[in-house]
Amino acid sequence: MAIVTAPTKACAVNPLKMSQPIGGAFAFMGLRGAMPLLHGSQGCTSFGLTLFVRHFKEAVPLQTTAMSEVATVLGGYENLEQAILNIYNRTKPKIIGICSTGVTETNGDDVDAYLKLIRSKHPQLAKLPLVYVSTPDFKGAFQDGWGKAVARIVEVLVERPGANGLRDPLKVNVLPGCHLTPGDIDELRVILEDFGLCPSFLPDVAGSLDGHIPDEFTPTTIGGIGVDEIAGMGRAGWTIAIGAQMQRAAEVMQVKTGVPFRVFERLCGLCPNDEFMTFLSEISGRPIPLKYRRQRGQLADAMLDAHFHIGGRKVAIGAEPDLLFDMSGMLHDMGAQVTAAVTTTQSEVIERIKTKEVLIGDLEDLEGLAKTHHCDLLITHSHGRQAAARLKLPFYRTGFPMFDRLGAGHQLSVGYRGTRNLIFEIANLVIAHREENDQPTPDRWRTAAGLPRCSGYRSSAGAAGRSIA
Amino acid sequence: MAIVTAPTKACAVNPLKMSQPIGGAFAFMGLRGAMPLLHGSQGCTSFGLTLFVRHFKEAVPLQTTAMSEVATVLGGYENLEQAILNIYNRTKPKIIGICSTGVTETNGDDVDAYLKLIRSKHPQLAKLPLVYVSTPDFKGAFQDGWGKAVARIVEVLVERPGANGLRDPLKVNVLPGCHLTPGDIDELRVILEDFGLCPSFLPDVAGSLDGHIPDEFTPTTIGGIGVDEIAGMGRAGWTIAIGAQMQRAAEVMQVKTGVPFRVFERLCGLCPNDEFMTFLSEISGRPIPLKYRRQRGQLADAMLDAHFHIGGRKVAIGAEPDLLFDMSGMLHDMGAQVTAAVTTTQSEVIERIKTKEVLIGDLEDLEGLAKTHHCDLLITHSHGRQAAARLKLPFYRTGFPMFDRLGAGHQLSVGYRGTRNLIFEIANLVIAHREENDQPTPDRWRTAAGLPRCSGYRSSAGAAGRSIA
Amino acid sequence: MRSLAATVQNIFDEPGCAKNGIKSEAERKNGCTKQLQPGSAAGGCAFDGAKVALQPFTDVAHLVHGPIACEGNSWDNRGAASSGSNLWRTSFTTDLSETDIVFGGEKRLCKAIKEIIDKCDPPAIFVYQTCIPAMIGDDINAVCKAASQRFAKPVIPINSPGFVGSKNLGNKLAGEALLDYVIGTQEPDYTTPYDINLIGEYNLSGELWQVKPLLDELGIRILSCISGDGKYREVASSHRARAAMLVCSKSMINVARKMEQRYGIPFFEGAFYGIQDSSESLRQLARLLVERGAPADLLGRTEAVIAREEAWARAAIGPYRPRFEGKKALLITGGVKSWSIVAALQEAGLELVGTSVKKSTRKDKERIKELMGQDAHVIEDITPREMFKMLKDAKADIMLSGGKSQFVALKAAMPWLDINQERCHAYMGYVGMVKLVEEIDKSLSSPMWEQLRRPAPWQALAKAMEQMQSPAAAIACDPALAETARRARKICVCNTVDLGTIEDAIYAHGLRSVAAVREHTNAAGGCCRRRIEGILVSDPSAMVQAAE
Amino acid sequence: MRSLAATVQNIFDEPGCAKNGIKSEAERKNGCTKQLQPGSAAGGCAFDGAKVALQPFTDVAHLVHGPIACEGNSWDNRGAASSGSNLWRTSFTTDLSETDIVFGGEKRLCKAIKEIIDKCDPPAIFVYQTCIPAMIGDDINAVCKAASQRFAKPVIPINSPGFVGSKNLGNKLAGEALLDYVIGTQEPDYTTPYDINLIGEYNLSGELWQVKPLLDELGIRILSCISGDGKYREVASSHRARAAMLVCSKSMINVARKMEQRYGIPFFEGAFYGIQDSSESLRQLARLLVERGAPADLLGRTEAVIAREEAWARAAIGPYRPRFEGKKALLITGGVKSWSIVAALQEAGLELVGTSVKKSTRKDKERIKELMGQDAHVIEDITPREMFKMLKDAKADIMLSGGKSQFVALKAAMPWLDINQERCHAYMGYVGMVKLVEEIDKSLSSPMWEQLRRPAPWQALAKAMEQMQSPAAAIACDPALAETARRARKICVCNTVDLGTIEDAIYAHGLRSVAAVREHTNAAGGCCRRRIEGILVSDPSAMVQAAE
Repeated sequence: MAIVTAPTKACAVNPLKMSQPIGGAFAFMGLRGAMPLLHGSQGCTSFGLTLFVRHFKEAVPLQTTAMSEVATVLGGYENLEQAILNIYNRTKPKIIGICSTGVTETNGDDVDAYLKLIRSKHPQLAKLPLVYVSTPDFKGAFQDGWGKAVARIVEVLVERPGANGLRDPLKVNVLPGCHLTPGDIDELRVILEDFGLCPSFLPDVAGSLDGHIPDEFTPTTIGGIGVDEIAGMGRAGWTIAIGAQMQRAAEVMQVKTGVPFRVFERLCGLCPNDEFMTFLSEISGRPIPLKYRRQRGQLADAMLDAHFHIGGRKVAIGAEPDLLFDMSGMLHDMGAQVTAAVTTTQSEVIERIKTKEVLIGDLEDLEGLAKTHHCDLLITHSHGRQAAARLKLPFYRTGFPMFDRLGAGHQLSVGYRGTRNLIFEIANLVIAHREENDQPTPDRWRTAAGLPRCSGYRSSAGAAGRSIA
Repeated sequence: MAIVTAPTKACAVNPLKMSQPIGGAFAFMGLRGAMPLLHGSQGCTSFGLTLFVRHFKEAVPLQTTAMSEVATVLGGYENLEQAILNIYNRTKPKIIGICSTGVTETNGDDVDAYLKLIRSKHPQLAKLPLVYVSTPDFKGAFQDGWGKAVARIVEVLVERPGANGLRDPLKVNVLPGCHLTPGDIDELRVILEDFGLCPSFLPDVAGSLDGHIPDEFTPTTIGGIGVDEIAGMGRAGWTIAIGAQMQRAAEVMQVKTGVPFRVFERLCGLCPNDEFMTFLSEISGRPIPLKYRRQRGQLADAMLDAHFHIGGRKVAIGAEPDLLFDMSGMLHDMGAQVTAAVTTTQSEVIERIKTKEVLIGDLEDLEGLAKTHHCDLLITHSHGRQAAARLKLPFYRTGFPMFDRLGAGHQLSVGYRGTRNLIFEIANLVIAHREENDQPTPDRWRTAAGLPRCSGYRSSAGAAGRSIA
Repeated sequence: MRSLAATVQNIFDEPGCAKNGIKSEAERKNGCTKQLQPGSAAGGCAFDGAKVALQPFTDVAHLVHGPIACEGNSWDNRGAASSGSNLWRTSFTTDLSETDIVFGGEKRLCKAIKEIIDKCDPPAIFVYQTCIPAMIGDDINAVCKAASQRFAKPVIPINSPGFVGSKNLGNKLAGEALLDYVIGTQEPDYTTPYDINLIGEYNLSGELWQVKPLLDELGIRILSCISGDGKYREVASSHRARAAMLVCSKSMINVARKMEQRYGIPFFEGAFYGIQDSSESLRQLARLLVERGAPADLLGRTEAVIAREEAWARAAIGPYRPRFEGKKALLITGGVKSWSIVAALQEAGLELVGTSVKKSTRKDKERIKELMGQDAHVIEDITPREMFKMLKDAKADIMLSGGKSQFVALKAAMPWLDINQERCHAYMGYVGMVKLVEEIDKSLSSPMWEQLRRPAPWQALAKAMEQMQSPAAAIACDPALAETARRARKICVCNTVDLGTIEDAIYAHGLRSVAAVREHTNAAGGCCRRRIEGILVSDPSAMVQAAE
Repeated sequence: MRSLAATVQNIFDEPGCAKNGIKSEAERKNGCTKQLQPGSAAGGCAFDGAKVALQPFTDVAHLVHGPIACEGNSWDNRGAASSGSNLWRTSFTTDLSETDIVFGGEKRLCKAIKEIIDKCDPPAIFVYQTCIPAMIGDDINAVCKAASQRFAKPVIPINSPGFVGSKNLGNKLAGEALLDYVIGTQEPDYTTPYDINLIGEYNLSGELWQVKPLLDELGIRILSCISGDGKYREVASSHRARAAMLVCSKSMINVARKMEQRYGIPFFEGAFYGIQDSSESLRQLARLLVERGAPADLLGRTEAVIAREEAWARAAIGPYRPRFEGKKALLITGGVKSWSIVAALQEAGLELVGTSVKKSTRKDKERIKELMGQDAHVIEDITPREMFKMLKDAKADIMLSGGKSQFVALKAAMPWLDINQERCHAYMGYVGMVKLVEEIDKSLSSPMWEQLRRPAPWQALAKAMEQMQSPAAAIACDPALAETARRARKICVCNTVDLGTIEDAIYAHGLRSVAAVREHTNAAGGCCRRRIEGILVSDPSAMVQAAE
């Protein structure tokens, strides 16, 4: 069981964390015809927007109530009203998702009350869903914002089934955590469909942010799950939540509609996918398709090929709790040691991470730990590139943001196939790094085996092992 | 139109080419319960075996007639007979595929006659298919051996349909070139099935060499296309040949069974896949599934994102003709210039490669051309690693063998999705290389812009461009 | 020390600003920042602007006092280059928590400053104020003052919380902080008659280094670049320069003007984009320096360098002229670039179908008219939707703009080049302009565009095909049902003839051609022509005959 | 010059070979290579053996005279390491074409040699003969002789075409070529009383460098290593060594024995695998050198180094003993390793459940019995199938072998370590043995194995599930058919009750438990228990009640 350590520094250096409001806004990006709106100063939106654009390499819809200093003093009602009307008139959205920020939370804006007032003043908005979620910057992190937003969407948009509203056992709700990429969601969609199930993904960023070429210019999201489909989610046979962050949304769904749920905390690795397949087979009443039987064999084979390279590695990982839990679990399963683990926010999965200590911290902490513990593989988002360069470690990018490589949206980690590819990628990274940096030379051995003069060269088996490795 | 240049050197340095017999043997590895047998000295088999094992990281069945010096003088009949009986008794194969080698070809062994004699002497072999293909080492290359073997398999094993033997328009034969990986074949299988078609892959190395964990130890191939399925290929509605190397096998199929065929010379890139999808839609009578419409958009988007990095690159590629044609075509389509192209053997596609000159040569030639033409990306099989290191170029591995990285069998290049991933991979390789080697510094600019002393620094726009790039 | 409001007002009053010059006093008081429109605003905040302007100082620790959003969502996103320290790339933030909001964040800020000094000991720390601490009343001026004294190290407050205004205002507030706390606080080791300042140049992608060799060659020393590849000591002693060039007039005009006022450093507005532009800037620099006492031969030497560089650049661009013939470019940028790049593109033979003037001064606009003629297509403002349509309709062959409109152009399958901050190529000076032309050529000549513009296969396929229905795949692969399903397949959709019917006709009548099949069945032989051909050649006896 | 046949015969007669010692003269004449079995043979040919033995000479150009198969299919596949030249990694082959076969390949060979000299000018070229040129009568001895003279450079024929025999024979033929053409042809710059040769050591993964520091410390100089990290000049002057160690007795015993005969260099067979082994080899080297005149203090110094190294290694291995308790290892290798590694593994606390003796001498086998007891599980030969079964049945916890059996072990989901040529870790000397133990521990303790051995989910799922039939996915997703299909779904397969029936029962009777549903319908509630639960909780009113 891992010990969870909180930060003691006053100054975060090279943050790992991203803010809650943009996590919330991200969730709305998985809805069709949506316009996410940050209630705050325009910088809050501008930074978030740039981050999403650099990650997905897509135009991303995100608006702001553009709170000025004066507006902040007076309260944000007018700005919110104006923003909603403006968006309604200009972009004809199917839904507006509103996230608060530090500014408006500090100010104490009562957005729920504002919305009531706005609706009463503007009857033309009667049919426009307005979903508000409270996401102050000074609390939680990206995945918290996402989780909260999805729970709110369920609360507001899913319809309570009628008195004897029957459910369709083949219809399945999937609530993916924000650590799943569009590629992951597409992979899951195919898997569920191969079991004859009809999945509804909430949110469905695969539909909106998978990279595609629209015929027309549209200022809102294109693709994603529609408001109607969300409304009907109460008729599903099951809800599958992926990542502990989605547990609450799944519970809200169950309380509201009675749809039972199951949380899959991991979908990367052999056993997690065995459980997933078993579950799908049970709820669909179908045998596991041949395709996945072959993929399972391929994954097992990949693990065997890769364990020579990944096994025994000392890994440093920095990621949000659910991603950290999943990645570190998979690497542990492969025989690697997760020696440095840093995350962004509290979560009940953290203490179950297979490592000694998990720090809620920043990339400076990760870099320091990786150095102290002689890690030989670094895994985090793109901001880790500076640390990787300084430490001269092979660097695997995962999580959000990934702005310095292409294809972030298509990176796969779920399913047998996704795990297989991930394992190959990490192993090949390690192999390439070894080739470039660890070729045996007469001198390396000399240092390793040590000449008598060089005292302390063999203080422990571990140390000798390291220098030879 | 590319000029094709033949080698003038007496000494091949760092060969690109692999031999014909193992290309032939490889084809047999895509048949279920097969034992490929090289008729030659045991070294011929041992080298080939090691090559396959290192590439696929799998146990690979491959046997030898173990011709000794004495046997060579006497003729190979006895060794062949003994080998077949031995294999028959020990491994119970469903088929033995025999490829000649330089030794037995130089010797003039009449294997067809030998096989008749062996069959007549050993009635127990009556039902065991024995397919022989002539593949001397001193002619052609790997892909020639594969192509010939598949043509022979069709000739020998496919049954001529009965007088009014009707065909099933949904049944489609696919004859993949040896440049397709098991991953490619699985991808094609899913695509065809999504059109409601029932594909038979000959050979099907995806079934045998995709990496899987058998429950029992089996000395022959496990998986692959069965002899029965091959026999029934004459009932298909269409034959799809992939790569010009498969044209002959497709023709043999048509002459023997009347199944019409279409050759797809490329399956990597946007337009080649548009054509492929159109064809599948036409022969299946089904619209193109939504999945592929989304994948096409994703590919187009990937091309847009990646063209900043791949466009304008001067690329050096060494590969067998069909792979070279496909890869260079895709890169040309992305705006790259294929500035150095080396291949292994003659093929009618070579002169249609979008480059000035194609050399039938070796990796020394490729290295030299890459240097002279200031190429900034090197693409060839794993043996190119030394050249890449010397030239300090980003190096993309493709083709056979790929022994220094994992997952060779799962590398994808076909289909919209395969092309998309390939493009991301190459672009990311280029980006990573630039980050590590081409960061701007005050001195780099100084050299580029040049001080008056440094004469000739701007001999041409091209040269100035290069040093800045 | 002035209040933030006073500073902002002061900036709005900027007499050096060309736009301001033509306003009434009342208008000036109103400020020049466009009122933000909730729900349709874009662009960064004042904090963003301040950070952008100062972060290129490479050896300074930049500490953001605020919740995680301000720094966590935005760090490491700019491509300025450094020839020395990389400290500027390290991100520092107080990451305020709810407790800090309740009890005030000054203590945490104090501690953060100490931590940074203990770890990095930088020559200075810039502390950026953000909205929330400003709202709760954290006095960063006081904290910085106390810290400066306690640690005997410059700790500079950058008082530019996001909600006070736009990015542009933030640039200027950053300049005010430099003027108030930094410039003139140190002395250079030595001075020369050739010392200059560059103001508002950020060395993005290291582009400054495309020009610096020419200055080096002329003996002109950059005493301080504010702020690209800048060092704290350099800016602190920048008041000893003999002349200055204001590279980006929008961002730091207040710095240039006030340095002229306070220290008598003459400046001019210039740019190094384009050939003429670069030459003009070199010329002006030389002139100003000579006026301030530098030996007069500098003028002649400068002209010689200009002549050489222009000749080289024109020769390098020459070969592209025929390649660019008839090609139309759309330029969406602003300020100086709106005309300086126009000139360069025209020199290379491109036709300009439009240029935006959203951020341009009146003088800029005049230059444009001079270059493009009176009926120049001058774009005041353009929505993404209009831009998309313009490109889709192929009104232009290539668009040059900033990253913000990147995906609008790309999604229209149109060549596009980044000419703003985020680009990875450097386009400054003569070398840079040649590079720009090369990049345009590379993009225009890519065979990719034509492919991307082709219709998707489903658009190309006959409509009939689209509407066809097919039996479930599962049935098709089930051998038990296969034969029935096989014969039941509709071969010709238009007239719904099934395979069985056609096969029967072929065998009954010994048909050999599509036309014959058409006669004997109900098949139209249009969309299904290929499939009927397939059935015909699939008759093995016929095939064998044909082969003989 | 002897004929190839004579050379082969001569090798079969090798008196230094332990196996040969116990054979009758007739048996010896027959040769010691096992007759190859067509259709069940494995392993390389004589050419392969010759190349393996000589290629680690790093500064030599290795030219293969033959068709593409011999070199094209095999180059760059060995991990020998070089401290200097990388020429050995460059592949040269005449790539014979059909024309060459018809007209003879000697001319091409000649030209190839010239090309290599022009390009690389190596200190020597080794020319390898292969089957086809041997068949068509290319006389490489003559070509090499002529080339040597013409280019004044050693061009050495390695006459070992594949079909003359096994890889092992090829090793020895390579040795003969060294003896005939290389050794003794040059003189060293200087000699010392501490000069030794290592024969049959290939420096795979650079493992020699795990031992060399100890020799350096003792002042022992490797005059020539044949052939790991070797240089042509070193082997050419290796006849001046004072003593030699034959590292791999199987491959080059002829070289050691003939060098003793011709130049009086005493040798011993030894190995650096395992602690005892390494110590014994160091001791022997010292002893031989002192016998040949080196100062006697070498013996004492050697013992001191041995004592220090052994103590360190034992201490390093110690912590693994408890971790290895009860763990069983299966060792499939041969020769010296079959017992030297046994000793090391036992030292680390592993139980040996078997070791192969396929390539071991009688002496080797005796050592094994000494170590493992009289009833040691000694494996003469083992088929892959048996090996797989042995591992599947968990008779061993880990297998150590060469790469050839890698996939047999891995596919049985059993830990496996490569201890032959292809491995990427170096296991020589004391340091190497500790590394080996570490690697074994890493492999044994990996949580991966347990996961891989778990049954696949479909094996775990009830059989009933497997046999269920389900409607086509297409129908399931079609809204028009959905409700019918939905209600028609079989919820309980065993008794074929559909969803509609169950739902009706629930609503009609207000059922709340699986048991109740079982009573009112035909559902068994076994395999379908979870699904019935799903239907029950899906009643929203019930759920809301429960939540209140």
